[in-house]
Amino acid sequence: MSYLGRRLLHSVFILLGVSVLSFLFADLAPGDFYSALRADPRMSPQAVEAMRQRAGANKSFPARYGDWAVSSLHGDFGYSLAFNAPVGPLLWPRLGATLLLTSTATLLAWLAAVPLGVWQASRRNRWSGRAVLTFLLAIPDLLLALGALVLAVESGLFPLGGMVSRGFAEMSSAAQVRDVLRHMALPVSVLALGMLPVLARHVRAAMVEAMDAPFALSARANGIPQARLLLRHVLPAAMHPLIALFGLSLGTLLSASLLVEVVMGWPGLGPLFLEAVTARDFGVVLAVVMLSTTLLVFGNLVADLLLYRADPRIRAK
Amino acid sequence: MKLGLAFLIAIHAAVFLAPWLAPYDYAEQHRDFAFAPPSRIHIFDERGSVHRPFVYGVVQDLGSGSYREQRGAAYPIRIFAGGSLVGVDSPGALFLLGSDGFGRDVFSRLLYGARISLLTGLIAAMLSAGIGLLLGTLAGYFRGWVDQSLMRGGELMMALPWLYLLLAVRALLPLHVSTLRTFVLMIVIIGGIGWVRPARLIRAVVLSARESDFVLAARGFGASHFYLLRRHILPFTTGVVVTQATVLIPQYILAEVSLSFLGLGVGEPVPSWGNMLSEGMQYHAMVSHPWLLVPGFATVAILLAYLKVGDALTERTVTY
Amino acid sequence: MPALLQVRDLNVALNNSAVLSGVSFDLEAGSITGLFGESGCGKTTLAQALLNLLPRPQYRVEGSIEFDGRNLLGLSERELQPVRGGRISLMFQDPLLSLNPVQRAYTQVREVARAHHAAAPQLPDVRDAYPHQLSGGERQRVTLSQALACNPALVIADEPFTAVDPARVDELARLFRERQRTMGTAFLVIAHDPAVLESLAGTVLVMYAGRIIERGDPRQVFRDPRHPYTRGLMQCLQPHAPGARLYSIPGNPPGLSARFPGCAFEPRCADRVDACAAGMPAEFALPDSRSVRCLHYER
Amino acid sequence: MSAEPLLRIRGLTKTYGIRDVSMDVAAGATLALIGPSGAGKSTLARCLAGFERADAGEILLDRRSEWPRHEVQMILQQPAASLNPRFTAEEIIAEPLVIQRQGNAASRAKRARELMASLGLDPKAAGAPARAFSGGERQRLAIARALTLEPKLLILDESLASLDLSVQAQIANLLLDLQEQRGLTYILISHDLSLVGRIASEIVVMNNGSIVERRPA
Repeated sequence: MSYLGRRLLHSVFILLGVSVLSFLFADLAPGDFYSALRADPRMSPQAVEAMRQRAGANKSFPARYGDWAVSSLHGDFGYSLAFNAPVGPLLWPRLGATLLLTSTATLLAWLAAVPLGVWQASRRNRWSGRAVLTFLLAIPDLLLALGALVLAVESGLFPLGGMVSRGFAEMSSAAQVRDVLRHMALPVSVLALGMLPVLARHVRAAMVEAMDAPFALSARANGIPQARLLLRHVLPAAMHPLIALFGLSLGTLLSASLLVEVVMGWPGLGPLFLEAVTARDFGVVLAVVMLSTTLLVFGNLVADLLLYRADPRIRAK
Repeated sequence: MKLGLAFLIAIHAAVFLAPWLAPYDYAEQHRDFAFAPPSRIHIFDERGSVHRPFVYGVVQDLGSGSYREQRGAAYPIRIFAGGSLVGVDSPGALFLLGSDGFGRDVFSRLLYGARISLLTGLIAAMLSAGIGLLLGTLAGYFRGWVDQSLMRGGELMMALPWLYLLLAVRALLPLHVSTLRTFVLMIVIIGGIGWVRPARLIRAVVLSARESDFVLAARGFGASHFYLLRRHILPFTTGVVVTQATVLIPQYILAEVSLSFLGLGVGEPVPSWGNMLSEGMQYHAMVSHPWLLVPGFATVAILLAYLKVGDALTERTVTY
Repeated sequence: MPALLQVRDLNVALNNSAVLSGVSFDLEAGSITGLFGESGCGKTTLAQALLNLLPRPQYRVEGSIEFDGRNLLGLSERELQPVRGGRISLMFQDPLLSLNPVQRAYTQVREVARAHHAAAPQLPDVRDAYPHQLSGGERQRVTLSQALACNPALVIADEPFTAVDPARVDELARLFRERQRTMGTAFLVIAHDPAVLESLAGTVLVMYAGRIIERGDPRQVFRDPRHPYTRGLMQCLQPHAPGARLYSIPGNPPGLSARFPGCAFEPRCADRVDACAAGMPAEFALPDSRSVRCLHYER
Repeated sequence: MSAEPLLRIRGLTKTYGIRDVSMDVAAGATLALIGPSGAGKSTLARCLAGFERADAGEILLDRRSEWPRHEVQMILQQPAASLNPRFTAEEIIAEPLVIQRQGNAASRAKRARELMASLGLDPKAAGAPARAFSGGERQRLAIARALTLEPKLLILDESLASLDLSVQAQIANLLLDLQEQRGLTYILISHDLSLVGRIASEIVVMNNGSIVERRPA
């Protein structure tokens, strides 16, 4: 139990560290949201200064960090200057949209990658489509997304951008589900295709390493049939790196889709973040960074938990 | 491996020679030739007789926006005309890979853009590997609190969502600065984020070399830290450093392309493969002007070559 | 009646360098045979080659291994599966490495029995333990019961006596003999210590540089060795007065890449003649069904 | 024993290693240290070779409590691991001279070749990398390297255990020869009693960090 307790404490420290660090960086950066306002001839310097006062920009660093931390714990994550609203409520619907996209894609990618990787490992030196996977690995998400857009335009089968069609509110719930699925099809495929080669390569590498271990040779010498050898003996022993990778997969659920969302017009965190970056709206930037860090830390924690379950040698320590 | 390496060397040489290879300057606009398709190179004229390679002049059909060749005006392709390897005389235009919305030559921009995209990857990867080498060696050799603090710091870095971070750090810095400063800034940001993995691997190598019997034996003869590092420990890290750099370069090229694609890299008119691609998206132009996607395919080819070389190196390092 | 296992002219090469050359021997049902040699002589490769376990294409394997009327080298993985662990089992040298670290030890015994539709033997003292939780002796008990689970006709044991304490050596040897007596199981035991083979085995094969250079009853082979190599080795083990120089064989055992058209021991041999380097000597039969691969015994 | 011993150990103690160890070793002796693993043999050896510092007690070499480090040398168990695989034979043997800044490149090379020849290695192989040598040859290289700085005491920590039987005897003979020629003193750690019986002049048995018995071989 102390192992898990330690990992949990460790995670909290990481989150604290990242939040202080990001806050500090934001603070040290030259210029802010107001620099653009000051340059605006329609705003008087006094008005800008008053806005700064109201937003608490003149308080000391610890005080501002404290305010922000308290607000974050309430779920508000501070105040967005560009959108003139608390950050939290701005984030939640977009968070849902991103998670819907990425969790579907991640699930599909894993479901395909594990059998594919195992199959490739079992083929070893014979042809197993490795070249195809390497090629797929070299195609960036960005290009896949652009390609998918071309496909959508040319075929007319898929809607271009967005998550729902107009008149969504009036549809029946079955039609609503169908509509969202139709909008999801392309971005999900692009994301899943982007993840698949990375995952499959890792599965294959982990399997090959476990297959080369002496115990695998010994199991073969004991006449364990090939399929059972792969799935019941080698795969569990290859779990260690795969679980860590799964943790990373969970952790990147918020950040993996940024480019795809921007290119394909998915109303997730990505476009919001980009908008905030260009507007220098640090409230939103900070909140998104913190959210995805939290998820990464959470993913690591889940991986630690799973490893603890899967590997008796860690339990023994 | 050899093929990939040869390809990479050829590309980098071509990029280095961009000013001489590119028919036009990256910023040179041909207002009459917006979105012109790749020029068709002919060796037969209408009457079927053979000439040295030439192109016809093109005119845009104002209704449909499409271009057609004017059979009357032929412009032979000149070698080493006007300071570049190939070109045609004005008012003819040679767009090997078509032109963009400002009538700029995509082929020339591709070559110049590669300078930004490829060099960012190369230099940033060297930066990461260098930081990794320094910190990994310190951590692995001196152990104790140095090791503890460096590895904890590394964990913190690993816990960051790197693309968001990249954008966030970029956002904190002024948006409109000179090309050179943006370039340096991108290298520092991209390279400064990715040192953790090389540092960890190098630390492991240093650690195992440090614990080896031959280091123990050298200590028995009174060897200094400097001697041990120089003769017995650092030589073992070269494999990991080179391999890691090779693995990082394509990731960093992609990072630069993504950053510029999102408008946070070098600004117009300086090309990078990323901002060239974003143009393709802006106008939903890919369907009618597919040549705007060329930087994307160039990225794929470069990444593929680096992946092949990286894979071969990784396998070699493991078997050693 | 033909022997249980007949190995004929087995040649194994790893990346084009010969690891085993011209290995031929018979194993009779219910016999205990010792395989004796120094490190790098090819003992472990031979053990794995017998079950057709060597990975291709790194290894090239030629010759024949007849078992149950079939050539094991000609069978597919699917056809080999019932033989491995069912009719012939192999105990690897290091029990910790040969057990799956993330599977309970007893599960791994049950897996072997299951693969061959046999009943799993009881192992009450290791029931829920994982391999790393067991002592070295317990781990070897696990791999031994894997090897015996399906009552095979032949057990190949690779260095079972290395890295176990002396009390366990006797216990293990007793166990082998008892199994041989009650179930008629044949054993091929690989070892580099002559003492244990002398008491255990009915026949011993002495290997040097991938070749069998001498064979016969271990009591005779070890007490009255005929091949110059075996003789030298036995002399190294003779008791000596303190401070006196020890007997030693000059030179070093050859590495994998060395090639010998003639006798592999010729470069180190004190009794060599010119003919030794010319061609690999044949095996010459001696009385008491002994044989030796050395030109000096040609008649 | 009337003559002053080469090595005098008094009350040497190290936590989790050895407890109150005292013994003398005469010059030119071969002392075997035997005992079960964890008995403290290796800890004692590492304290003598200067790789570890004892918590209490004193060690005197030639009546000095401080001595140049190279006067005590240790030969480790795995000859392959104790040689840097990227070094050539000559670099390996000359390394102590490089570290101690003795001589120039030519004189070091000459010394390395001389040592190779006197240890039964072909000086023509001086440019070959360590991995090109067999196990026995590597152990000769390791011994040659230890002899470069003319040590007084050589500690052999299971140095023969990993060698083949036929090669073990060669190295044992070589050690005996060197002892005669150079008056070396050996401390031999081994679990192979038949080997100990053949080359040691005295046997010290350790258990649980203490000396439990000392007898002539």
